[in-house]
Amino acid sequence: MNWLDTILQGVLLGGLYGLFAAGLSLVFGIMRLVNLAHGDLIVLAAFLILVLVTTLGLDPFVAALIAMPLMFAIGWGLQYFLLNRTLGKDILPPLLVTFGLSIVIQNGLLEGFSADSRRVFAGSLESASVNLGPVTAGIMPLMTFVSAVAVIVCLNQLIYRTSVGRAFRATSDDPVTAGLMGIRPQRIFAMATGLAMVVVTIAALYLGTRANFDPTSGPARLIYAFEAVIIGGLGSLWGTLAGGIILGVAQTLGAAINPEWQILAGHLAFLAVLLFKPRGLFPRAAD
Amino acid sequence: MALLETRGLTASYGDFQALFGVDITVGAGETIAIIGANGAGKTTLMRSISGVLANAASSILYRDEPIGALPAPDILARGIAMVPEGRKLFPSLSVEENLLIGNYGRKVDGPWTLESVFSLFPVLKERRDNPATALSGGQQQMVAIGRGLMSNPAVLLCDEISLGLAPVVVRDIYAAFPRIRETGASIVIVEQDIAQALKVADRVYCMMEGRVTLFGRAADLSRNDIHKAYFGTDHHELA
Amino acid sequence: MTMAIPSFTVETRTRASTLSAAAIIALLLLAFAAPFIVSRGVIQDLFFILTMLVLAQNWNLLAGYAGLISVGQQVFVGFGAYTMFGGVILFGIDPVVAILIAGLFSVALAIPTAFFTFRLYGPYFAIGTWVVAEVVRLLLAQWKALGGGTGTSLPRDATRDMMGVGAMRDVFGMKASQAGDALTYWLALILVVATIGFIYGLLRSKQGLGLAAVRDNEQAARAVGVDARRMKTLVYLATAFMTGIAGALIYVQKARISPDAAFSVTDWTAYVIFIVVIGGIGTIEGPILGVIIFFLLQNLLADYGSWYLLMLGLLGIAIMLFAPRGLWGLFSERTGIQLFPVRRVLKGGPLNLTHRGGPHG
Amino acid sequence: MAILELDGVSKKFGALTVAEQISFAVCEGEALGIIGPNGAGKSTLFNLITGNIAADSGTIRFLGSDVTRTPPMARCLSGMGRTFQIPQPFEKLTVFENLLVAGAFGSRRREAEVSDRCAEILVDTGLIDKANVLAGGLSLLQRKRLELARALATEPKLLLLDEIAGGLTEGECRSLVATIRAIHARGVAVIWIEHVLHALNSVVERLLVLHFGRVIGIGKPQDIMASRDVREIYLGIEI
Amino acid sequence: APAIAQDAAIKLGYVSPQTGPLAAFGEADKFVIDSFLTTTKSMGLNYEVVVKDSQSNPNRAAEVAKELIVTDEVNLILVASTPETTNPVATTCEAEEMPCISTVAPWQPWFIGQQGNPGDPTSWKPFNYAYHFFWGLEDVISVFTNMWAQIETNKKVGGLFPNDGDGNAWGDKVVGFPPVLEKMGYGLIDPGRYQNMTDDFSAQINAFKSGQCEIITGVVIPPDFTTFWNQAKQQGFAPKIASIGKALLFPQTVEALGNAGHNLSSEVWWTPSHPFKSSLTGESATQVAAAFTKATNRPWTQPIGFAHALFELAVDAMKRAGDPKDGDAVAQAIAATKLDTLVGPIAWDGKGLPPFAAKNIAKTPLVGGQWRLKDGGGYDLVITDNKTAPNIPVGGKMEAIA
Ligand SMILES: Nc1ncnc2c1ncn2[C@@H]1O[C@H](COP(=O)(O)OP(=O)(O)OP(=O)(O)O)[C@@H](O)[C@H]1O
Ligand SMILES: Nc1ncnc2c1ncn2[C@@H]1O[C@H](COP(=O)(O)OP(=O)(O)OP(=O)(O)O)[C@@H](O)[C@H]1O
Ligand SMILES: [Mg+2]
Ligand SMILES: [Mg+2]
Repeated sequence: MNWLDTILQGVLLGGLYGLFAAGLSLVFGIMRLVNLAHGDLIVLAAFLILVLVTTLGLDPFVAALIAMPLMFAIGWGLQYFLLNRTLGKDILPPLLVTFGLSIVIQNGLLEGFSADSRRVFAGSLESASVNLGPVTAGIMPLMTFVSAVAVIVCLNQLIYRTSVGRAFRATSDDPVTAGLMGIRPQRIFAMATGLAMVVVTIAALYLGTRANFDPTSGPARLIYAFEAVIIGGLGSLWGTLAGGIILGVAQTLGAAINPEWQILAGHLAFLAVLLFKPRGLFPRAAD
Repeated sequence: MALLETRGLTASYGDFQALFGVDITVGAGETIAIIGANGAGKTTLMRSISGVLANAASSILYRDEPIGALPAPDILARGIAMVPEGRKLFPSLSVEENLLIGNYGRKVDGPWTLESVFSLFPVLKERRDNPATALSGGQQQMVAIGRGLMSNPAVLLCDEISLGLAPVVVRDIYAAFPRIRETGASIVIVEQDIAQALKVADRVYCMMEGRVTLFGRAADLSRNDIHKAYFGTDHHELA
Repeated sequence: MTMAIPSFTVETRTRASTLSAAAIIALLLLAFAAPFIVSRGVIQDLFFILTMLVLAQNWNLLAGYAGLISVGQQVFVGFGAYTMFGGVILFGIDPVVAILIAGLFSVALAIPTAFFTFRLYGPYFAIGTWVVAEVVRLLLAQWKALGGGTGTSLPRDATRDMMGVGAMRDVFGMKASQAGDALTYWLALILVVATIGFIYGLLRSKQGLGLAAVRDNEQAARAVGVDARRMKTLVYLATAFMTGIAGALIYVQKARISPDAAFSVTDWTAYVIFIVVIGGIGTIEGPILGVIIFFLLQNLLADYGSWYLLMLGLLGIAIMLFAPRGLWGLFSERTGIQLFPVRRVLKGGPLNLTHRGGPHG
Repeated sequence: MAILELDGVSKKFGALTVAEQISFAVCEGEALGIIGPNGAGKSTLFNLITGNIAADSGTIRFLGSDVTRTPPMARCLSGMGRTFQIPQPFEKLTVFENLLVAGAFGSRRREAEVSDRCAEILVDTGLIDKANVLAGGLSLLQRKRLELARALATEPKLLLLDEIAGGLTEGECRSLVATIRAIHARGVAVIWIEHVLHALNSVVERLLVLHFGRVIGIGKPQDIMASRDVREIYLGIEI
Repeated sequence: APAIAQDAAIKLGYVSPQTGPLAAFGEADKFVIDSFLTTTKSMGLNYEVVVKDSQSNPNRAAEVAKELIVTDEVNLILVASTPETTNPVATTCEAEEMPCISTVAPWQPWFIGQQGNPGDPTSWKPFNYAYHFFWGLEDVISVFTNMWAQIETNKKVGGLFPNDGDGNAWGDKVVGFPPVLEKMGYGLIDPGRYQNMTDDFSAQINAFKSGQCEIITGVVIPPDFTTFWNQAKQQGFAPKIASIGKALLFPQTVEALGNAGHNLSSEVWWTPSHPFKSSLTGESATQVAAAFTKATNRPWTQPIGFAHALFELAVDAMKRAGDPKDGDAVAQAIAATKLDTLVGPIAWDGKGLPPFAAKNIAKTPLVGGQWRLKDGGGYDLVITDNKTAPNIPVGGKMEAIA
């Protein structure tokens, strides 16, 4: 058994989970919104990319670039007109509304696209790999990982270095007082969800080129995304990536022992982290 | 001429009516104190003016424009800033960031910049990178005032800035007010400490149970008048 | 301090509740006689309604009264069902007995689960319970004797020779499958009555008051002497017991199990949450109304495939946005009618105390 | 005999020391006042006594037994009743039910046995006409009264009051003082944190002054008020 | 002569996954049922079909089966496609004494999967009302090994078996691939059961690489196969042969692999070139497939033939049963079936089956095929081995994956 390879593959898988989770983490961190439709939104974005690729004959990466503003708009509208009404102390309304949304998206896509498995083709990139001494890594998984890191660097720059980022954090602390500073919380939240949807589009690009997807393949990975967010701690994006990597490595290590343990090992790693750090690895000081 | 004016302002929380027809006026460059016991409706008045609570459009006029129905960010954009009761600093932001966010919705040139706020409250400069919640209560209040000033408002509303602060700290904070006045801004101070209020204010409004029960120039009001308006009893009844 | 105070009285009953008590008893008698009156199809529909109602009441107790929003209640449905299958297939226990054992095993599972999940709050608790359910599902999927991931079926003879079926065949002259249906239906009915009785009794007791206090403000509750942790644990274990029993009962009737089906988060938790929210969270009446609406919707729209689910999703969203207290909440607010009042109203004394608090929760 | 003894109790929040080597004792039936500037650690001291916050070091004895590590619930059951500075009502229960919870659990009795007493407390604290109103609908003032009423319902031997007189009208303040005196007269020990000194001084037998988490004075109110330290730190040097 | 009363319609219940992840299996249902109803009408037969969707959900499948029996009071239930749908329905029918014909699931997961304790053969019992026709693992094993024999390899095989109904049966140490492969001299590397919807197959790939496998086999759901196949290429694992069940049944899923689908091989249960005719309409396989493509504008799929055959069997059994309302008579009629259908001759005579399954299973022929890229894009399924059913013509020889 090649331990080095197992761990490398686990880390790369963690990049994928981190990417799935980054948007969720952003939304969860700023609005305490548990978005059960996150997985379905990734699938929605994947279909959007697919449509752009097949109708306009675009390269998937170009298609994703075009899909980003569209998804931003969808996210913005969703938050502004729907999800903002559910925010509050109670976690049930967002839970229920996003679950409803998840069902609506899934079945809407089913009506529109049928249950067929789809794929976005990335050409020869798909099977390309680089040799890193004792191990080989696929180019696509590497790109996924690098994209996850890049996304998190960018989001962190935005949140901690810009005035919009300050507004995000302030609104997250106290929307009413943020209003007194001239911040429109409804729009800040909408913008945050819009941004999350841009990240979702990137995640969708890698989901769609990596494996088949169909309208119902969203929820399967939702739980990993949540686990990554929670392991990392509320509001910490690097923590989310770390959470993804912990899950990924736990899964590949578990699978190396016996594939029966693959997914179980990821969940057990999650439970173990929470047992010792109930607020995740890098919790925010306040709240 | 009145810069800011409320006309028959009413406000309710659900079924509970907190204000019953409040009229106040604030002139340019004037400092107004609003006093009254707990629950008199002072905070409600501030929240109505600053747009946190929605009201009838015409019940609040600013430069003759009806602004009663506008949301908070629009009010700030017009130049009315608020220092809320209980300070309400943002715990995720550092001291400096708390100040910087004060002009998020209104970036106009004026006397107040990060530097001039730091010169008003020098202790904040030393702690600029600390999380705002790591400061003492008095220092937090300074951040809250500084944050209100950052948008260079024409009217600054201050709700209970001495609440729960030790008298020494209160004195330090009030020491800053003359310099704020010098810049020409109007100030509305909500205060329970009557003596303090009378010291800084040009005019005083006294509120009880959602109504203005007394108003006039600070210098003209007798302590007994105020007492009666404030507590509903004569001063001499006090032991 | 010692001035004479006109005597006070405390009341919880309302006129509607007195009337409803009578109506409920009549309804129950009718329900018990149902297998002799209506067709098997109706009995099976009623069985579905009753078992979903048990799940809904339990989730409501957990979320609406104890503030514990779990998305992992399927763990007890699945575990209860698997315990029952294990008992019947591997140990030859009678299914009816195995159902009770399933409840006990669910409680046994709930103890370590509570130890873990009670360290978490709010959304963390919700996700934590979900992950625990997944872990149990994956572990049971490795249990080859019960079919692993494939699942397994209950032997035909087991349900056919179930306790009581023989007697019912002899006494009422029913066919075996009909007798089986009637038996599971009666068990479900008893379970519903026991569940609602237990919850209502709890809410009217001192413990129920403490529970409401914990839900509203845990810190303050502790400060007035309420053992918040014990209270929540009690509720959690009780719901595990009843949910486990319901799970076992459902699968006696289904006779086929697989990990994916028995631990389905959609079937056993998401739909249950829908039922509670549509009906009205934090009331006993809400889940009852919710389950009826859910059933009707499912029957009216089930043949429209994905449109049905789409509609259900939209309905859930609409209710949450426009009637967050659910349909019963809307109704109760308008009319003031409560069938299961728990509010302690102070009457008498120096003033005429007429103001009422409305429903709990 | 001492009902409550603190010996060398310390607590830090990160770098911030909020209680440093605090030692004092309260005798059975005594009334002790605590004063100190905002942020001095008064409420934290209450939280340490009631167990809402665990002490870093030191011991707390209540009624002769060491309670340093017992949870708040157990301390309440052994006879500590408290109010919160920021009222924490059970919002979806009625005022009467708020008291019932406290009465039934705090004094370990059945609901029926305590309901009369709860009603009496409501009469005493002036909340009787709100008995069947949801506590979430109360005003701040009423919430503070509810805090007091709820604490009383637990039948405490030691009552801890945190700033319950702020902002009362003179008349209300007098009736509050009378209520507390009556409780005290029945032999209940009281510790009262208050900024309203004249109210405090008309009840307590001793005053304790807290500053930056340290006890800087404890003794008869007149002596404390006269001490130079207290005047400088708490009231400002100008006096 | 049909002794069926013209006035009372015969009610058939039909359950299949029409929505959800397995919906590809149910795609042809509407077409098949529509043409069945037109045909029977024109023949003067009075049939009614109540269609239920299992939504790919076993809970739902059991529920709708009950509904069909109890509420719709159907006379016979037909069920198709994967153990997740067939097993709950068959179990329900058996318990309710409702005759049931089931198909499109290898018979082992169907039969053994419905036994209380699948691990204990002595406890297995035959059914009285549930009947199944399809091929079994022994068929797919011989089809696969026959295909493999056409190409020079080191006989090292990597197995991908998930922890689900099919995977557990295929990978079973007694009835599945392992014992047979061992007997035939193949070395099987089976890393263990994995969960469906796995995101990473590096453990398996590492195992196959270090075991120098040149052949890959298994029964995989489509998304998982894509993940596996991509990862294998990225990690430099290139087997000569990949014969995979389930994942490669439908042209859409192969197309989803892009060019990487070329020369992947799979079991083939039905194609338009199968030399069989419908006992109902007399149409050949080619004609039925063409009619489907014409009606729906979609390429033909394998379940068409089997869905059609289900209805052929139903009509045949009802004809012989006398009273369609008599469940026992219908069940007996099914057991006595001898019919040449669109998927080949069917009879529950125990041919080619172990004694325990003889009563309830009828086998249909199975061959093997490879997907070949067409010049203009898209794929053709070419039959490359017919040793198991020589009457089905081959279209070419096996080719190694480039
Ligand atoms: N949970 C906590 N975590 C961190 N710091 C805390 C916490 N609770 C209180 N503090 C800090 O400890 C200090 C003492 O607070 P405390 O509430 O005890 O003061 P206080 O004397 O009651 O003041 P006030 O008169 O305003 O009520 C303050 O600086 C406060 O910010
Ligand atoms: N969010 C609210 N919901 C319901 N009632 C409220 C709310 N906020 C304030 N009130 C009530 O409105 C009335 C006026 O309150 P307000 O806060 O304006 O008084 P205030 O004069 O600022 O008092 P304080 O000195 O305590 O700050 C009070 O009776 C109060 O209880
Ligand atoms: Mg106020
Ligand atoms: Mg305090």
